[in-house]
Order: sequence, then structure tokens, then C-alpha cells
Amino acid sequence: MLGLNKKDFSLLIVVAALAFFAPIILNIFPKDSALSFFNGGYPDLMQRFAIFGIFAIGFNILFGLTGYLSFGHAAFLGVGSYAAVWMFKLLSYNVVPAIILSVIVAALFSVVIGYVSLRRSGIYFSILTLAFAEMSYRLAYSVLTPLTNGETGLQVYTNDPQILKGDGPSVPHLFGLEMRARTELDIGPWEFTFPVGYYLCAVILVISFYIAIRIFRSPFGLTLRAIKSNQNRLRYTGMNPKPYMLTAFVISGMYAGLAGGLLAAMDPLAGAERMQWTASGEVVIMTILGGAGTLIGPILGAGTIKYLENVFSKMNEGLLHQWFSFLPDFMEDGVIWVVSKFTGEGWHLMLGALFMIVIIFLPGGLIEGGQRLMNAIGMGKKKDEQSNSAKSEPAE
Amino acid sequence: MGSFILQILNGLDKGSAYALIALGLTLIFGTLGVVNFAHGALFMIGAFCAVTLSRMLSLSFEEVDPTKTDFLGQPLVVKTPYVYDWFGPEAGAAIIDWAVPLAILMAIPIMIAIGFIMERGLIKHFYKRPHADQILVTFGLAIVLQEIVKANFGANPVPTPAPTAFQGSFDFGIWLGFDPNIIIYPYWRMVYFAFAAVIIGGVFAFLQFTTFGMVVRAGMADRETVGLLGINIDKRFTIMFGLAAAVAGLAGVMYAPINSPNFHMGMDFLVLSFVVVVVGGMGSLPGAVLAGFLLGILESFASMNEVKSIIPGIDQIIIYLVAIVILLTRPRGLMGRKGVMED
Amino acid sequence: MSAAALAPVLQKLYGNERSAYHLTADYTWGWTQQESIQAATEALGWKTVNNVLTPLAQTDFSSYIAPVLNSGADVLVLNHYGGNMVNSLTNAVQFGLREKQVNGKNFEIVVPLYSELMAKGAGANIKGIVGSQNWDWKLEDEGTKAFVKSFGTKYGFPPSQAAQTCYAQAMLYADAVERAGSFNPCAVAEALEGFEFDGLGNGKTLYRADDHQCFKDVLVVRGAENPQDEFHLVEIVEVTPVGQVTYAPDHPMFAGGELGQCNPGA
Amino acid sequence: MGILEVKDVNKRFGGLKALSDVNLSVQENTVHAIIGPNGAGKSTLLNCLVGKLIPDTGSVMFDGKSVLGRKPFEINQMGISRVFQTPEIFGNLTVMENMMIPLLAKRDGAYRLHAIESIDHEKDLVETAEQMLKDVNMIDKRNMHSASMSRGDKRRLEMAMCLVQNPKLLLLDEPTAGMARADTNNTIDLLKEIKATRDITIAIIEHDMHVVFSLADRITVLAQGTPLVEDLPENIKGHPKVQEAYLGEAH
Repeated sequence: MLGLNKKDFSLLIVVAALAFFAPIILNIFPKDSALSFFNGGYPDLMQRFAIFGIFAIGFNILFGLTGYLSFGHAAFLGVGSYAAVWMFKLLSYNVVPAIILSVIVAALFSVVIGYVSLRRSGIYFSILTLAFAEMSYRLAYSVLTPLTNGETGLQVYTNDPQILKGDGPSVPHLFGLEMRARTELDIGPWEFTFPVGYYLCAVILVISFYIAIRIFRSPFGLTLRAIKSNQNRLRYTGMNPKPYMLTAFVISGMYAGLAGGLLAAMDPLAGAERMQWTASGEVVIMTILGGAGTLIGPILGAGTIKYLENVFSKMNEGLLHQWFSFLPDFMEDGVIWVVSKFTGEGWHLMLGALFMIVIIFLPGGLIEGGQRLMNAIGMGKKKDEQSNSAKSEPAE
Repeated sequence: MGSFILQILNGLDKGSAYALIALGLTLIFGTLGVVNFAHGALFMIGAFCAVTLSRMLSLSFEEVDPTKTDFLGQPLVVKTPYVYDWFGPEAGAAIIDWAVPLAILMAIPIMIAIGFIMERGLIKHFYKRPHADQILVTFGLAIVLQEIVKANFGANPVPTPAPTAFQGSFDFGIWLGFDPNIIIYPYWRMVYFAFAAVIIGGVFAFLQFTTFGMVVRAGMADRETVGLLGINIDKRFTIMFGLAAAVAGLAGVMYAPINSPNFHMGMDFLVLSFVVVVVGGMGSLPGAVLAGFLLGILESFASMNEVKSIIPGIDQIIIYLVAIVILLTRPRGLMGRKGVMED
Repeated sequence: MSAAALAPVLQKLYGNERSAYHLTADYTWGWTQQESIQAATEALGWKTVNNVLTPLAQTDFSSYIAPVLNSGADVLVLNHYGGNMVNSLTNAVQFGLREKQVNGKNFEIVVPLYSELMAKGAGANIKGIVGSQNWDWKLEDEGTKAFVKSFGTKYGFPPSQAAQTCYAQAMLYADAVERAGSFNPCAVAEALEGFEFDGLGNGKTLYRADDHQCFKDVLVVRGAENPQDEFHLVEIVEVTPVGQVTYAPDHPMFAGGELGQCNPGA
Repeated sequence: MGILEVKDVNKRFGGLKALSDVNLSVQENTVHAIIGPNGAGKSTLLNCLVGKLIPDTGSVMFDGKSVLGRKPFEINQMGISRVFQTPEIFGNLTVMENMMIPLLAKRDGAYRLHAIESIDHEKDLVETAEQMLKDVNMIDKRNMHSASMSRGDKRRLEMAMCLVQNPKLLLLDEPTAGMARADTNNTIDLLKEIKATRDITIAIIEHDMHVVFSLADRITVLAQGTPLVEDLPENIKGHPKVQEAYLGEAH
């Protein structure tokens, strides 16, 4: 169906269902229960799941398929955001032209940066992409301030032209449908929020995912995997790896631009910090955490990181005391001392440790972890062979 | 002319920090074939060795002085460092004053130990893994190390001054026949440069003139063959990792007075030092040192008003620009060997 | 604002005939800060020798500081904040600028805006450096005393201005919500427009309706030469009354543009 | 006129003269072996044919067109496929996927963006690949991860990948190097079958005389970068110059 085989189609359905029902699934705990702390179903976080999911899907097309590790993809996300906000400033708050332009601008940037960076491979490629991204970041903060509004961030002012605005809303909207509009649904102790902005992101996420599946299964995707495997053989087989690499680079750059455009559509503000190399590092972490080269891994990785970031960073000591109050005092203090190092402000420690554990023990990411778990409990033994060839292609 | 000389001095000094870090990175890469993204963190830990020692030396006992009050209006608690009590106030003050140079003694064993633990506990499992995995696991380690330091020392920079004897600056200009105040340079930065030169010279001499070093150099050139000769190259490589960690750590100890150490300083240097290594040529020790000084000097020139007025913002991007140009024109960096890290 | 507060003190301390060399963090905050301090000092009769922009990501400022002495300037103004300021000030002192004599005067360093946290990061280098602050725990009013007492009892050290700001803002917000009778951001904004209050330690404070700027007394401080303990890093030189720092809402340099319409969100 | 004409090719590496005045003519639909002691320049010559090296002087014409200055993928597109000394395959891919790449290259050229249609829908290519796998007795391994196969199987797969492109010229670089006798014989049988069933020219570089004399129609002996003799196999066997060259190597 839709040009997919049965297995891929069911994967797409799963992702679509997860995306569609996320506001319910993520708010599974009743709002007054102690566990409601772990709910992630608020609009801002859900939008981030979807947007960074798109970013990671795109990054995976480059890194997962070809093995080229770019340390500068945040630059494309950044220019995507700037392009979108410029569209808001010049035309109107309608998100459609903004998102389209963000993809186009990111594509142009990635053609230039990709063309130069792809002249080298291995760590040299990584350093080149890193250098370009750092240059973009630093210039956006300083010399390019007329274009980027520097550290204040690019935003829409009332005296901006907005030539197509007319009587339209003064917030980002989709042909009049405001991004921040939402429907709330109370069922007994549960409370669910269905935001418009999230659903726009979710629909785009599902489409992006669908396109990614098609790319993975296409002759182009196969060629990219062949590039990762043996460029030398590929050249003597009559293919020119360079344009394939560049295409993959540009496609992943466009995904990043799309993610940047969506970030701006959710909150019409674009800042240079989105382009810093640490932001590029984040998408690498997401992709690998989930499982580079797998279809669904990057989405999982993005979701996991954004969820942990939100949940762990808001755990403070007061909350921990509440939770561990059942322990005897001396143990409570000990446990809290340890846990507090990994939560709240210390959540980066948790991130670093988690990331190390995944790289050491699960080079295939969470997906591999899931598969091993399935195998361990005797399920999916049969599926293993199939999924090896069809789905999971660990980082290397 | 004066400002030109001044910026060369600046560049040499900046370059010594880059060169020291890049040297350690290259030792690890050249011998073990591992790309260590946690190397910046080792530099940072070195700087915090200086902080720790100066805090340990300042450990104090408390006495209540009823004649004075503190900010809440309660009797003032006066803290006196134990060293004052043991050695008398003057000698005690001198010891605290010399905390940073003394920290070198403390840092060497600590850094070597950290290097050993890192290599045996983590890195050795990654020799056969792809470079991307090495980069990523050491990146994770760098985050963990810097977060541990942040949890213990806070997020703010910790001022760690040089000994009083080395504070202030020296007027080079007079010495070279210029007017006063034209070419001045801080004493401590000159110490740093000299220190870097000694360390770099020491490492090269060690590799050049000891049998140990010869084996390691041979191993850098062709690991398998040396392994076949029945030499336990792994053990030597562990030692090399310890040595590289010590070089990074010492670079950090001595850097503490130049910029107050903070938990993030490793990451700040990491990206730069990778650029330095790549520009020098992965796996080439002289390349790393040369590129360190070259980039330091170029960075200093780019920050000159005369240059900035022609190309605004050039100081923001000079390092990266140079890196891109060198990588495109000399694919293996300035002194890189063929076939290193190209897959 | 800090510039307007600082200028009279600078005049008193360093006279009218000074040449200033500016190092400015290369981003919007740095630019505006530099612009206002330049205007204020030039009004005193100071000359501006040079203004050099430094990258925000810079950690070692030596190559920017090295040419200062040779430029003929006798004052270095560091328009840096946070980590930038800690490092640039540390570097400047390393270069021995404060021990030098230029044009027959002692060379001086000015940091227009700094906080205790930054002073702590700069350590001994902050000694004698003049700058401005929002608030300081050594103020003598009742609000400050009460806050310092309860904060100091709980944490064992006096509150920083950041702590005071957080506390004061939370109080103000709570009060505004109460007065507005609503959490609606527009209602809260309206409750704060033109609101004037006192007693939180900052003296009489006004949230001007025209441009939503906050006006209050500004402290001019100086790094203590011989701090009696680790908490007395800075000493208050002067409290510049609010009247001296107030400017017209349409002041060409500070005008923030129109406020736009309030958007209550979803 | 042969299908491959090498004229007066010279190649130096610094002070070392790797090839001097090499002339070689490979006739269509023959097996032409190039033999010679170590360091005779066989690999250098091969690399000049496939675009990895460019000769300092001379010309290399294939099918009436010069290959000089062309990149390896362009030369492959002209109809030259190459088998390496150690099998070069796509280790991350399955056997079937390995087969698809050369077919795509053959049909679509050096670059064509096919990013949407599934590879499984390329029915024609899949059939061709399956037929080829049947021909080399590998059809039962079609879904195997190619990196996990034996060296012999990898060699066969690589050969299949080259043959499936229907090249005009197949270059074999010591195809039996490091193989056990049984595997070597299998390879010889495979090559014989290819020779019998296809219109194909094969140029083979080989050490193993057994292989050479089982297959070759003509043999060129290379020593110190220069062709010594070119003749029929039976004439090569007892040729004094050849013996000298090989004995010279032994000493």
C-alpha cells in the first residue's frame, strides 16, 4: 500500500497512530495523580518531539545510510528558522510560505556546504561541516546581525511590512487556523490537550517519515548504503558516489530546514544558538541513541532525549524528597543525594552517561536494545532475520 | 612594527595551549588510532587540579572573634589556613601563593591515573570499533566529566591566580629598543610559553631518544608489524595514553591563572584543538605543534584593528576559514601521512 | 541607564580629560551598552580612542588587550558581561594595565555593568574596578535588611543581586496578579504599567507605562581593595538617584520602538 | 585492431620506472593473460587501464576510445569491469542487493536519482540478478549478509557482479590469489564456462601458471616494466627469456 511493502506500511501506520494519539498517550496519568509529573502531553513538548523527530529522520538519511558524520547540521535548522521568520516579517503569519522558504533556503545552503565538505571523507568531512556551522553561528551573532537580529533573535515587529497580512491573525496560522489554538478534553480525572500546532507538526512528521521509508527502499537508498559499505567497489561498478552523497546531504539539509521552519512556525523567533555545534551534536546523539540506519530509531531517539530533558531537568530536590519519603531518613538522604546529581541541573550528566551506555553496549541504539529484549524473552526469534535485512542496519 | 611583534607574542602564547592539547590528542590518535573527544575534558580536569590544590592548601580552622561581627550581625568566624598554623603566616601565605606551580606535582600522578583508567576501562574496548563510535563515546565521557566537575565546583569560573612573583607584565619593548608600553607581555604567559616548550621538547626527546619511544614511534607507523615482533605494544600504548593525559592536564594546570577555570573550558578548547590536529595532519606530532602555533598567530593577527577594519568579523571565523582552506588544498593537513583516517 | 549613573562618578574619580579604549562584546547587548557609555563619557569631555568588537565566544582576550597601552588611551572600558567580562578583566590585569601610567595619569579599567558572581569569578582582579549594579546586600534600607537576614540565615551567605531580582520579580508578579484578579498576561501587564512601589530594597521603583522600562536608583560600586571577608567583594561608591538616570520615552538612543498590541496567548 | 590497445605507455614513481614503453593488444573475445615476476609492473599496468593511475606518456584505447583521464566509474561505463585481488564487495548489503548495484549502474549510468520507487519493484533487474546468481550457483544465498560469506563465495559474488553488467572487457587481478587448490579449480571452471557461454574479452593478471595455461589464449610476459614476449601459451612455456626473468627473480 502506498508503494510500501506490508511491513513498512504497518510501521508507517504505527508512527501515524502514535503521532495522532500522542496527546492521549503522553497524558496517560490522571492530572491529579503523583505520576502526572511524568506526563509529556503538553503542546510545547509534543511539538518538539515531532520537530526534532523530523530533524533526526533527515540526519539519519545522511549518517545512517552513508555513514558520513556531519557535525554541522544545526546550521541548516538555524537558517530554516531565519528564513521562516523573514517570511513572517515580509509576507504574513501564514506558515505555508514560511515553511516552503525554509526548506528552499536550507537546500541552497546545504548544496554549497555539502559540495565543499564532501570533497573529503571521514573525520575531515566532520571537521569541515563543523567549521561551516561554527562560522554560520558566529557570523549570525555578530556581523550578520542586520539579517539575524543577533542575540535578541529575529522576530516580527508591528512595523514590519507583512504585505499579505491584511486582517489575518497576528500569530502564526495555517490559512487562518492559529497554531496555538487548542481543544481541551476532560474525561474524568484525565485532561487532554489537542493543539493545532502539534497536529501540523505531526502530519508533516508522518509525511517526512513516509518519504524517508521510500528513500530507504529505493535504488537511491541502496546506493547510499553501498557508499557506506565500499566506495571503491562502487566506483569500479560504474557509479559516481559524489552526486549521490551530495543529494543525500541536501535532502538531510532540507529536512533540517523543515524542522527549523516548523520551530519558527510554533514560536516566531529564530536565534543563532540553534546553530551552535552543540546543537548539531544533539541530533547526532538522538540518531544514535535511537539507532542510526534504522527507520524508526531516530524518531525514538529524538523523543527520548526531549522527554528526558523535560522530565529530568524539572525534578528538583523538593520533589525527590516527596517521592522518597517512604525510605528511612538516612537512606532517603543517600538516595536523594545520588539521584539529585542526575536530575534537575544535573540532567546533562544523565544524558552523557546514558549516551555512553548506549554506545558501549548497544551500538545499534534503542532499536537494538528492543530487539535483544525480544530475543531474550523468546519472542521475535523468527522476525530477527527479516528485520536484520529489512529494517535494522546498525551504525557500522 | 611594535604591534606586529606583540601579536606574534600573543600568537605564540595562545598557540602553546593549542599545541599542547593537540600534541596529546595526536599522541593518542597516532599510537592508539582513537579519536578522543574527551581530551578537552582532561585539560579542564588539569585546571581543576590547580583549583583543588589551592583549596586544599587554604583549608582553614575556624575561630570566633567576638570583637567583630559578620553580615548578619553575629560574631565573626575567622578562618585561618592550617598552613599558617604549621609554617607560620609568612611561609603559609607563600605556599598558598604558589599553589598553581605546586599543583603540577599533584596533577602528574592524578592525570596519569585518569589516563590509565580511561584507557583500560573504556578506550581499549573501542580500538576495533569505527571512528564514529570512538568520537561519540568519548564525547559522552566528556559530558560526564564536565558535569561531575560542575556538580562539585559550580558553574562559575573559579579565580586561581598565579604566584605574586609572576603577576604583572614585562616591557619587552624597552628591551628591544622601543618606547615603553609598546610591547608588554605578562610574566605568567611567558612562563606558560616556556613551560609548553619544555613539555613539547620533552615529549619529542622521549620519543626520539628512548627505546620505549622508538617502539612507540614504530607502532605509530605500523602497529601490526610491531605487534608481530613480540613486543607488548598494548601496554606501551596504555602508558602513552597516560602520558597524553598528563600533557593535557599540565597544560590545564598552568592555564588556570590565564583564564579562571570553569567546567566548560574543555569543550571550548576541544573544537579548536581538533581543528588544530586536522590542520596539522592527523597522526603527525610535528604537524600538531606547528598548526597549534600557526593558528594561534593567525588568530592574533585577525584580531588586530588594522585587519578587522578591512574584513569585519574576520576574528570570529579565522580559525575555521583556515581549516577549510587547508583541508581543501592539502587534504591530509600540513604534515599528515597518506591513508590516515580517510575511511 | 548604567552609563548615566556611572558618568558623574567617573568624572569625580578620574576627571574630565580621559581617553577611553572600548572592548565590546560583538552582539546587540554589547553594542548598545558601548553606545550609551560612549555617549555619557563623551558628554564629560572624555575622548574615545577606539572601540574594538570581540567575539562572544572568545575566551582569551590577550590579543585584544595587548594593543591598548600603545593606543594612547588611559582608560579601558570593558563592555563585556558574564564569562566574557571575567576573562577580559583577568587578562587586562595580567597585562599589568592597572599598574601603568599613561598621559601622566594612572591607567584605569571600567566595567559598566557587573554582578557579584562576575566579581567572584574575576577574583582579586576586581579590586578597584568601577561599575554599576542593580542592588547590593549592603544597602541600609529595611527591605534589604530583612531580605539579607532571612536569606543569610537560610543559606549562610548574603544574597546576590540575582537572588534579589528573582525574589522581587516573583513578589511583583504575585502582587500584579492579585491586583488584576487574573492570570491573563494582558491583565497582568496592565496592572504593572505605571506601577510604582517601594520597600523591596531597590528604593522607589517605577514601571513606566510608555515603554515598559523599569526606573530606580542605580548603585555605582567599586571592587573592594581589602575585603574584610569573602562577601565584601564590592563596596558601594554612590547611589545615583532615579531622577538622574531617567530619560524620555522617545530618547533617540534608548527608544525601544512601539510596544505593539498585547497578545494574551491561547 | 584489438579491443584494448596499449601504446608506448610509461609510468614513473619518483625515481622508479614502473612501466617503460609498454605495448599491448588484446583481441576481442579472447583470454589474454599478463604474467611476470613480482614488481614487474602488472598492477601498475592494470591501474592505468581502469583510471586509478594516469600514465606519464602513451595511450590506452578501449573500443576505439581513449580511457586516459577518465575516472574509474566512467571507464566502467565504457564496458570494463574489474575484479580485485582481495574481493571487493558491499559487505553491509545482502547478496541480492550487491547484485542490484551493478545492474542499476548499467541501466541508469553514473548518477540518476531514483529516490521514490522501491527497489523491489525493479522486476527486470531482479530477474536478471536472480538468473546471474543461478548461473554462479549462489541463488540459495541471495538473502545472506555478504560480509559473513567465505572468501570463495565473496570472489564468486564479485565475479557475478562484474559479469551481470555484460562488460566487453573483464579485468581479473590475480583471481585465485590465496585460494586453496579446490577453490582455484572451481574458479578456473567458472571462468572457462564464462568464456564458453559469453561474448567477452578477459584480461587476467596471474601468478599461478596452472591458471594461466588452463585459460589463456595469449600471454604477455612483463618484466621490470617492459613486455618481454607476447605469444601463444605453448610457445611461452619453454621460452628462454621467460625462464630467465623468473629465475632472475629467484636469485
